[in-house]
Amino acid sequence: METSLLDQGVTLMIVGMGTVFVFLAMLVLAMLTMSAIAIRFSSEASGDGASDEEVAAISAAIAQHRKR
Amino acid sequence: METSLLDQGVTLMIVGMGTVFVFLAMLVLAMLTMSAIAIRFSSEASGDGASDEEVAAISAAIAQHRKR
Amino acid sequence: METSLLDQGVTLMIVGMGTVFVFLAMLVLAMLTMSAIAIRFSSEASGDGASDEEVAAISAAIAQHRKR
Amino acid sequence: MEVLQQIWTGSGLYQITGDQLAMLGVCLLMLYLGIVKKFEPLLLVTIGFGGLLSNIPGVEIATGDGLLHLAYVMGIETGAFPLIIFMGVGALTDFGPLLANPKTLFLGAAAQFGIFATLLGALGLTELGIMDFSLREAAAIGIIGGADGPTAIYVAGQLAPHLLGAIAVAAYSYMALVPIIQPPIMKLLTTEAERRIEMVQLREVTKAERIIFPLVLLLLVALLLPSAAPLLGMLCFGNLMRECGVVDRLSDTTQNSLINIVTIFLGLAVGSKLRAEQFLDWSTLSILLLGMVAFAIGTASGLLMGKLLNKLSKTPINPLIGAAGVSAVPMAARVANKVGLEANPQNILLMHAMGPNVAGVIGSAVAAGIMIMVAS
Amino acid sequence: MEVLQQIWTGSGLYQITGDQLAMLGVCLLMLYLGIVKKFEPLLLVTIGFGGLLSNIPGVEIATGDGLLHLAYVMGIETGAFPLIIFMGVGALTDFGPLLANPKTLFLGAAAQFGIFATLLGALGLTELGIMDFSLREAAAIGIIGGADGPTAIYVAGQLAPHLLGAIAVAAYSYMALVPIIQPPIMKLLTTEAERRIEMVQLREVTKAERIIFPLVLLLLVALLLPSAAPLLGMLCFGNLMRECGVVDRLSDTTQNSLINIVTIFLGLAVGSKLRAEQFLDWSTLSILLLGMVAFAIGTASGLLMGKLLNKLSKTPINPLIGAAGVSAVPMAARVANKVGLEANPQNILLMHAMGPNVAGVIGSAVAAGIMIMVAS
Amino acid sequence: MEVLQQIWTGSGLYQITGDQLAMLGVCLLMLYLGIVKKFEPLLLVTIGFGGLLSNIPGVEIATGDGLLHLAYVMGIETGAFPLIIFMGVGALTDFGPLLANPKTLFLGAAAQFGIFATLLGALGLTELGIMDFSLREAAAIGIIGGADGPTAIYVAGQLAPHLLGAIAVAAYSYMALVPIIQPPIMKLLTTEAERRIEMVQLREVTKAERIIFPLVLLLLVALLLPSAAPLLGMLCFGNLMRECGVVDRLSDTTQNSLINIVTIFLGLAVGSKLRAEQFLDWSTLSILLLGMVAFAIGTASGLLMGKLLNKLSKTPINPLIGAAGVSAVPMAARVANKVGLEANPQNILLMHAMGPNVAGVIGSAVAAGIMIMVAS
Ligand code: NA
Ligand code: NA
Ligand code: NA
Repeated sequence: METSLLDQGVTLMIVGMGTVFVFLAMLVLAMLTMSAIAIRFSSEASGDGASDEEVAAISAAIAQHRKR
Repeated sequence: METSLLDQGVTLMIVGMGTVFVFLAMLVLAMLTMSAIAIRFSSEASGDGASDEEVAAISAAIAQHRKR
Repeated sequence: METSLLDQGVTLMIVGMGTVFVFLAMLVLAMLTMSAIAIRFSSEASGDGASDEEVAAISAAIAQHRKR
Repeated sequence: MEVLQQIWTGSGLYQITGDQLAMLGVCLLMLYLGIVKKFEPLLLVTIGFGGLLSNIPGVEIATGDGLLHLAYVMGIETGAFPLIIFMGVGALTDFGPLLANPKTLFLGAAAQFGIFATLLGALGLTELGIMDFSLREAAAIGIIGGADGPTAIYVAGQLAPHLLGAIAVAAYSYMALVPIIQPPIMKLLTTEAERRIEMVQLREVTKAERIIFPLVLLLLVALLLPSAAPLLGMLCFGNLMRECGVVDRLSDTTQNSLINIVTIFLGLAVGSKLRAEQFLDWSTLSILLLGMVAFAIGTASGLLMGKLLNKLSKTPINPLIGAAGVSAVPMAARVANKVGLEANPQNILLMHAMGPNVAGVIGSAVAAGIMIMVAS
Repeated sequence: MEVLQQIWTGSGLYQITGDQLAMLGVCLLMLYLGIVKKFEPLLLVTIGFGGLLSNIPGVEIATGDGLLHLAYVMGIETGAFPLIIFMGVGALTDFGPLLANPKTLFLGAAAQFGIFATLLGALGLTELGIMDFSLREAAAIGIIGGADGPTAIYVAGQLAPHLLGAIAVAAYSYMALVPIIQPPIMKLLTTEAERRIEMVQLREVTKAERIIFPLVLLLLVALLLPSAAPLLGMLCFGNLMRECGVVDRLSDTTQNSLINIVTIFLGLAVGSKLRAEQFLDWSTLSILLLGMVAFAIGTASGLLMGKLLNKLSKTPINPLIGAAGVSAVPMAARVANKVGLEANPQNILLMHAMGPNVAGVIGSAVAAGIMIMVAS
Repeated sequence: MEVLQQIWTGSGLYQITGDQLAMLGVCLLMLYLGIVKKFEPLLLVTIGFGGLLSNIPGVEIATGDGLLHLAYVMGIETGAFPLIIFMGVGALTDFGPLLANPKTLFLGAAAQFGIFATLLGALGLTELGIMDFSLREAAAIGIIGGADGPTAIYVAGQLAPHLLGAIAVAAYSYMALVPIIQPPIMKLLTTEAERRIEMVQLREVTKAERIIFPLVLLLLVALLLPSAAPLLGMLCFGNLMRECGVVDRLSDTTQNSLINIVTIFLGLAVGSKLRAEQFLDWSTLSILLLGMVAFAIGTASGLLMGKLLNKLSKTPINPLIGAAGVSAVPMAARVANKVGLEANPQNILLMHAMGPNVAGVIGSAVAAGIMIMVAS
């Protein structure tokens, strides 16, 4: 049986919105993981036992440095 | 009868210079009309009953502003 | 008789290095000649009987001027 | 005199049609909106002028070997211009607010509902016998709801080149009209209390995160949805040049000379599709109507997702920033900020709205990838 | 050794012809004029160097797949380069002096007589059996009298591509020689009293007039002479970007990077037409002679129209500014100013001469439109 | 659901091959070297990212009508991109140190021995049956020893386009590794006393010499080796624009916008040759090995010529500057300076090393000309 054009459209809508959400959800996951690693790595690189304040200070310093 | 190349040239010269003059003459007319409207419009926009001096002052101010 | 690929390579190496050296040697000659003429010309242009010191001073001045 | 005859029959006065006159009027209106009203001037001025040139009768400029047609063939048919613009957008975009608050990506996802709803609308008009759009055409029309110019031009160039003029004009016009279209919908769907919500300050984002982000995004595209790779790949490339800090001269040129040069020729090339015989058509009218619907639905679904996220999230989220998920960077974010300020003069939402705003760019590129894969 | 043989037969010393040596000399002369004498350096340096490259024997650079030939095919044959340059000229041109004193347009009209007189001269040489020019070729030669580089290259590329090298060289050479060619004619045709005439200060021009002017010009072209629409359309587009004030980043790029990049490749591409086998020809010599005549007649007719206008006008008009009607922007206006200062040290004609100067650009583009319509 | 099936079979996860994954790793490594280690970032970042895009499965971007493939066809196959880069290099290069001390040209000549030794090495591997390189391929591989990116890309594009990816990656990688490859060889082949040698200050060079030099070089090329004319001609053109002082606006654009735009697309286009099916091959591995050998031999022969020249010359010559004769501008000159400083903290060799450094660019372009003439 031929599917009507409208049926194709409905399918595309459901699949499309689904894909958009799945893709962006995985991007959220990837970003959270990546940020966690990046921040951990930055803090380790900046010496042993960097406290949270130090991390924040470094982040701020980097951000400051970026404002060229 | 075939027209000679030179005759074609003479025709092209007359028609060509004619067109150039007609075109630029119409451009002169169009510019004068356009300027009159633009200046009138500027002066009206700047308040009721703008005098000639006001128009001149506004023109000068706009020109001044243009020199960024 | 077919020349082997390696023989072709050896020939290309000898001819190639030869050409590179001949070309750059001629460029050295051309540059020395050109510089001699250019400096002579500059010194003549700057007045009759320019001494070596004057040439040097002019060269320096030109170089200075180039540092815009 | 034959020559005079030739000049007369060659003149515009002799050849011009009513349709062409109408199109000259439409293009002058676009220039007026761009120059006087400052609506998306970079595009409305170039497209409008390209449209003027294309509707001059009897001259080969938007057809054959004419400059505008060459720009169209070389830049739009190949997809090169929108992709280069996307590279420039990447070089101009700061993904920092998104990195600081990744869950705003969901706002950018929700707002893409406008795209698919419009696709469905276009197919519905066909089902009703009012219009006659194919799936490809409907998909190209839907992408107007993405509120992103280069994405719309890229998709239309791939799926429905004969509708490109109308789609591009609709996309840029509604992007320009965002400050007029969005506020009523925002006030309708949110309560005064919601609009007053203040959000916590965004954390600082490290340089490493900024550099790695475009690579993570590209790899995700490569693994999940390769058909979105051209658009998102160029966006990521531009952004990597911006953030990596070692190719600043390339990044500067991309953000300035290169994007400007391509914008000029992209605008003229799009304008070459505004020729009266192509543009003055019922389909154009329905595209303009559907585009408006797309924007409204996208705004609404972004807002509703904002309300949901506010309920689910530990930190408060002002639903207004959901409206910025349609993209229309940076106008939609500014509108969200302005409506927020009206409700609460201490409420600076601008940076918070930039997250969903750039998420909307990614979201509509993903939607474009699906459209291109399924419809072609 | 075969390889040495191959290098020797491949060398320039083995292959070079006397004609190629002569052309290397001509091109070095062009570089000398550009660099040392500062005659139109932007074009003489690029064209001259392109000519050097094109006359190196046995290398494919100005032919086949060579870079210069590609630039010629893609940029000149299509007309793209001169049109983009015209857009840049529009973005660089201030039409204020013309808007303040529109009747100077008649000076720009009169000076185009040089174009048509030269066309007639070329046909006369043919009639006399000295040369053998077709109407198309004669028209392309005549346009040298327009004293406008991109217009000459555009018309020659359309009507007589095989003469493009000679026509471009003639056009730029005489534009460079304006300070030498014009003053004697100016002094011959005007009295000391006329040269002393001081003109009233130009009125200020509003921003609205500046923005609307390119649109008015474009619409007039569309209605009267569509064949001039590519050239004048791009000029108007560039000028609209300049004046509208909302696309400054596009205008800046057009005035700098874009026009510079295109100038480099335009120059090299024109230089690729200076190959000995094409350039060293009697037709080149007669083109150089006719081009000189064209300049002289254009200057003279501009001056005579200046005298007439001075008689007819209520406000005094110094006939010297008529000589600026040949275009050669801004050199001709500077020459008018200089000759005026010699007669009257208080007489600053520069801004007054800019009006006819830019009018000459419009005038020769109109003449080009007629040529292209009638001769093709 | 069919559509879900279509999305799944279209996804990267379904389609990707192990080879593609490996290439994604290689490209990420190039990005790492470019961004974190700052090795030739302008090229490693653009080539690396182009390589990433090219190895995304199932998307037409480095093939067919894709943007990267178009850039390859239009920019590399025609030779346009490397020639334009060479023009930019000319506009960026100061030949002053070379003009002040022309005999350093011999250092630039000697260092080209690496090119021909590597060619011989590639043919030797073929003779031994290990590899199967033709003369054209061997010549293209040899040019890696020229240590000059655009020259390598130009020659590879002409003689062995299928090896271009590997050759370009090898050339830029080793240019980046110059600070690691060269110092041990420098210390091995020179004595401490030689490295301590101080050189007399360079004389000032007049403006006239600077202007005439590119013309002298071009004429010599025209007469002796026309096949090197495209490369050296564009180098000379760029340098003439730089030095002549009358076209500064063209020179500025060439040094900035133009070279940056072309670098971006050159990098992406070269990256399009890093597709797994082309790149992952034994020939790539042997090219990387041979390239390393080429660099080492070029460095050594430059140093030995430096020692010879020091013996023959009236003024002392520090042999270290011979190593800069491989090109790799300006890195090799900096390395010579650094190694010199280690031996004698008062010894500033940088300007002296710039002479052989730019001589190396000329030398490898001459070698390229011979290769192209003989091998094609
Ligand atoms: Na969007
Ligand atoms: Na003119
Ligand atoms: Na080299």
